[in-house]
Amino acid sequence: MIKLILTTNDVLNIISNISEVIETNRQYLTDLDAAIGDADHGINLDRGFKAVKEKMPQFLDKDIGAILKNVGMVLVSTVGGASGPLYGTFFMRMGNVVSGKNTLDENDIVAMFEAGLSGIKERGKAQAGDKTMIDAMEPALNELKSTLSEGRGLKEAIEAAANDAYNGVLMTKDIAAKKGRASYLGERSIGHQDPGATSAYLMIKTVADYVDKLQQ
Amino acid sequence: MIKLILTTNDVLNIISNISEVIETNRQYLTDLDAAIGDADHGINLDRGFKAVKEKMPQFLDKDIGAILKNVGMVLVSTVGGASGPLYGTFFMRMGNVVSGKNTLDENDIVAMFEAGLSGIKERGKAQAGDKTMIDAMEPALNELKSTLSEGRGLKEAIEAAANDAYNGVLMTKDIAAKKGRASYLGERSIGHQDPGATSAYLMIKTVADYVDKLQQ
Amino acid sequence: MKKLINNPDEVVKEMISGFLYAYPSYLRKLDNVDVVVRKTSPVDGKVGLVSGGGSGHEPAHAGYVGKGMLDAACLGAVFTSPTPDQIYEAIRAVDGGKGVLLIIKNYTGDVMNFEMAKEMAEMDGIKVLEVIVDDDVAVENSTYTQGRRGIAGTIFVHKIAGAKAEEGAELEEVKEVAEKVIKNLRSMGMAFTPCIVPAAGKPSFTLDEDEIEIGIGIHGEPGTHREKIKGAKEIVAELMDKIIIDLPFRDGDEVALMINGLGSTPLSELFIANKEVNEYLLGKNINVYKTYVGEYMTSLEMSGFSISLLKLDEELKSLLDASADTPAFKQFK
Amino acid sequence: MKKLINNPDEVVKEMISGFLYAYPSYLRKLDNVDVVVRKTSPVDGKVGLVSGGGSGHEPAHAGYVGKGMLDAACLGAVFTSPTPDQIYEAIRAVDGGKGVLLIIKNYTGDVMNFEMAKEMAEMDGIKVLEVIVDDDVAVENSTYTQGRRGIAGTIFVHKIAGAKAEEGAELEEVKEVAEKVIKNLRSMGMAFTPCIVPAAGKPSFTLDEDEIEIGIGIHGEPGTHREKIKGAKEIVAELMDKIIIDLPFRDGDEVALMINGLGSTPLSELFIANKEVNEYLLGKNINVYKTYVGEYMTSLEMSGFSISLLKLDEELKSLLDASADTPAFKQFK
Ligand SMILES: Nc1ncnc2c1ncn2[C@@H]1O[C@H](COP(=O)(O)OP(=O)(O)O)[C@@H](O)[C@H]1O
Ligand SMILES: Nc1ncnc2c1ncn2[C@@H]1O[C@H](COP(=O)(O)OP(=O)(O)O)[C@@H](O)[C@H]1O
Ligand SMILES: [Mg+2]
Ligand SMILES: [Mg+2]
Ligand SMILES: [Mg+2]
Ligand SMILES: [Mg+2]
Repeated sequence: MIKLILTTNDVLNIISNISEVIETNRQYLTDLDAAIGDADHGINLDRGFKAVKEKMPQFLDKDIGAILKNVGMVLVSTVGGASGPLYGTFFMRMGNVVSGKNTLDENDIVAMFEAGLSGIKERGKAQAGDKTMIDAMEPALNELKSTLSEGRGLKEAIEAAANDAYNGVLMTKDIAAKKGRASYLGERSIGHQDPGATSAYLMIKTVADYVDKLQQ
Repeated sequence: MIKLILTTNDVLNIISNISEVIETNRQYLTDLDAAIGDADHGINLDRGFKAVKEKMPQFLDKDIGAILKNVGMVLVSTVGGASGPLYGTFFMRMGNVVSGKNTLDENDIVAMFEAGLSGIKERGKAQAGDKTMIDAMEPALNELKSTLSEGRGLKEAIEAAANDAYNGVLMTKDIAAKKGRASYLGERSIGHQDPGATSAYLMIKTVADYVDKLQQ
Repeated sequence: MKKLINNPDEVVKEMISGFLYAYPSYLRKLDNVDVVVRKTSPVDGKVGLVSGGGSGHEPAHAGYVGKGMLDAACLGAVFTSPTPDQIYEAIRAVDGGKGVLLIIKNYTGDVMNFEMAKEMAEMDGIKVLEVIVDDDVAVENSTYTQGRRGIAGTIFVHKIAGAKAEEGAELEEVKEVAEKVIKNLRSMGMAFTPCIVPAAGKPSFTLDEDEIEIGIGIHGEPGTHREKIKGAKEIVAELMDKIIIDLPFRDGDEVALMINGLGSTPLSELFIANKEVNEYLLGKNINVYKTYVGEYMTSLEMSGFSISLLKLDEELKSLLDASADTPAFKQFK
Repeated sequence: MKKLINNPDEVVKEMISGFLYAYPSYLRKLDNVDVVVRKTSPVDGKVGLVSGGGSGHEPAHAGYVGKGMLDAACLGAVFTSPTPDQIYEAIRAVDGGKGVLLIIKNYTGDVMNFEMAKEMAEMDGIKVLEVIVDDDVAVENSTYTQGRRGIAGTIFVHKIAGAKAEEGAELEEVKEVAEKVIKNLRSMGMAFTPCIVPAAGKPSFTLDEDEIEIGIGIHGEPGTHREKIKGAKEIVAELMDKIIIDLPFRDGDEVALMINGLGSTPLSELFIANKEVNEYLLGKNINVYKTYVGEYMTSLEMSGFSISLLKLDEELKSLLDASADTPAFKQFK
């Protein structure tokens, strides 16, 4: 099995795909936020990724680290709310880890994801089980690592990660929020799916779908 | 045919009956006002006649002139809006004409009605055809006078007056308002019945019903 | 009907009570009548200013009683003119020896009730003059009708006549400047949704989800016509076209501008309207000297707004700039 | 959705434009970011006060930029915290050499965005401190959650910290008095109807014709529970019971009171609520020193209100009494 490698071009494509997925799910994410938050999560992310898309031409000649850092900065300065600094930090931290690189291998991807997630945890002081985006990301990261360590390759690993992210999303329905706006609802937040976990899953799934279509 | 005469007691009964009729028609008059005014005519009059009823015990030992003046003053100080000063003036002027009397004959009644109506016209500067309470009152007064002049007695005369008041009310549907709040609507007021004409008719009809039941 | 009330019939009484609790240093209520006057009334050697109208237009008019504006406000039932006895007591309470000016909005009921009170006060030897505000251009003026309505522009009359009276002017002078304001004042409004008079318990009219009412009055009276909903720019242009042409306001004029919310329209939307009005006026080279955006004369929870434009000269500018300190209108010089 | 707007996506931009047209003598906007600052910023030798939050709460916070209150307000998208770059520019624009205090409402997003900006400004060598307002007693405080929300009581922080800064106090002193306010401040709200975020185009929740939401936030976030509609007296008692017991406010305390309308609730109804609050407090022998009734921190066109109570001491009283002159908060000393 040939090891899969992501190029700068792949990264740009994935970001562009994520923009589209967010646009498509703008209303869905907003509706989820209406139930337990303030009805803006889809609107916020869509505003951010639209700005990212607009700035994309300026990133074309940059390395992957710089691209991701720029994406993070655009998100930070356009999304606002809770998800802005969180996703912004996520992308900036990922960029930091792969600074100067023009290709990403398995190890890079794990390291990036790990750094991004710690960034989110530091910034938001939340942990798994608080009914946040972390509930999609942490199981995904764990699954990514264990699948890769079994030598099953990036394609399968990211697909497995996306599956576990999805399970994490479903799990957020069963728990009460401890962080973010939904926490004000206390027990009343139970039964509702977390919008941030959902958007995190959608992004991971977008990566999986892209990788799945790559020639090996 | 014995000439019918109204006593102080009759006047008190009639006022009390009017209070009841207004209460019963509070919503109806308000709904009429909603269409071309500000949805308060029934509420206004009901507030006023409730106050009259409350003050009634203080009028019991007074003459008819004083009773009617007092009713007018209570209406002026409780109804507000356009109809307050108008109906208030109407009752006060009627009271003036029969000052000191304890019975009313045909001539008194015509004179009272005439004085009351001129009071309304002076105060409101409106005339027949402007789509106001005058459109019920003026035909009623004319009919009262002509029926009496034919010697057909008070009972029949007041009944005929009430009929003509009713026709006047129906006629208000066909014309545009030139006075009062409905005049802001211009042509759009056509098709709607004037609330003030309606309440004027209801009062005249109440007098007719009362007189009709009197022993002759 | 979802309202923050106890009893529809007690709304005015309880509102006044809450109003007095809020502003004890500004106001007091007269005994037995729904009239609020300045704490220090009558003010010696100052012309007294009395206004009022139906309730449901808060903060008008009680919110404008205080230094630099009114001396008394008479509160009628919701959307119903106050009664002559109330107004008469108000006149007596604020006459500081220089006479009293009544500021009346042009509604049949208001005019009749104020004029009856005026006659009563004159019998007591009090000098009383009146001005009648009729700023609403929605309604065609005609000698055959009641004439135009008085709406939110009335606040400019309170402000400017109030400043003049505060300077110690004579009754005739105060009346004169009030009339100058009225002559140079034009307004027009529109609504997205109706309001509910508490005692009625239901809306006085209905509008479809995509309908708006142009030329609405401040009592839920229907306006001049209905149309399909459109953008803020188009709505503003429709109102402004009628306002501008009426005076007319001309190239080079200086104006005071009021964007008045009728109740439910968020302040953010009033600011959007203000942007559109300013751009419209820029296009006509009419210069906005001072702007007021907010809820100055409401219609309970009606959604909608009105625009008022007052053409200024040097006298009106300096009186408009004078300081004022009332519960609902505060301005530093 | 019936709104006085042109385009749901341009609401904030156009609102700011209309806001600037209205108050050119008070404010200016920073280039490229949605931040308004005092016309004269930075004020030399004065601690700079920066606040902000999502839009849709007008007049908060831009309406409070001016003498005696804020130096800058950062405007986020509707109901969405402003971003770090905005806040960073605000800090830079108002630092008059004595440092800057950030007044943040306790929402995850606001706290994170403001703190990122603080870190950026500190790298420039600007002294920045922050206070976090969490006056809403509806939400149980717990170390496991985000903690309480910041709602309308925040205006008291602006007012009192603003007065302290205006006196020339040092950054630490301004922060200290702001924290004293926060420690003595409690609020709670309720809603009759939801609001509609323009970009969403539909209400964020629904309530039946006879249902109310108790403990609502200012972003359409659901509250603590729903119940059948009841009278003003009962609603006030429910909110006050939670507010009073929390600090607790006691027999003999002096308080400042704010009755804040969330958008559609008429001023007349807010005064009825004020009557009920005053009678409630009289019963507990708690003395109202100063009252504010109006729309201070709204939720677009939501119908409902909140009550805020601030326990006062001599220092807070004198700072609360200080004069202030901003577009939305004017007070003579
Ligand atoms: N402290 C936190 N840590 C991680 N994620 C968080 C935190 N707070 C909120 N979130 C995530 O952010 C999402 C809400 O984002 P968004 O609606 O854009 O912001 P806001 O709540 O400010 O309106 C939540 O669904 C949750 O997943
Ligand atoms: N100038 C007038 N002369 C005679 N009647 C009038 C005049 N103006 C109004 N009215 C009558 O008053 C009625 C409205 O009364 P009401 O609703 O109580 O007062 P308002 O119009 O002040 O709300 C109208 O239907 C009309 O019949
Ligand atoms: Mg949200
Ligand atoms: Mg009426
Ligand atoms: Mg009326
Ligand atoms: Mg938000």
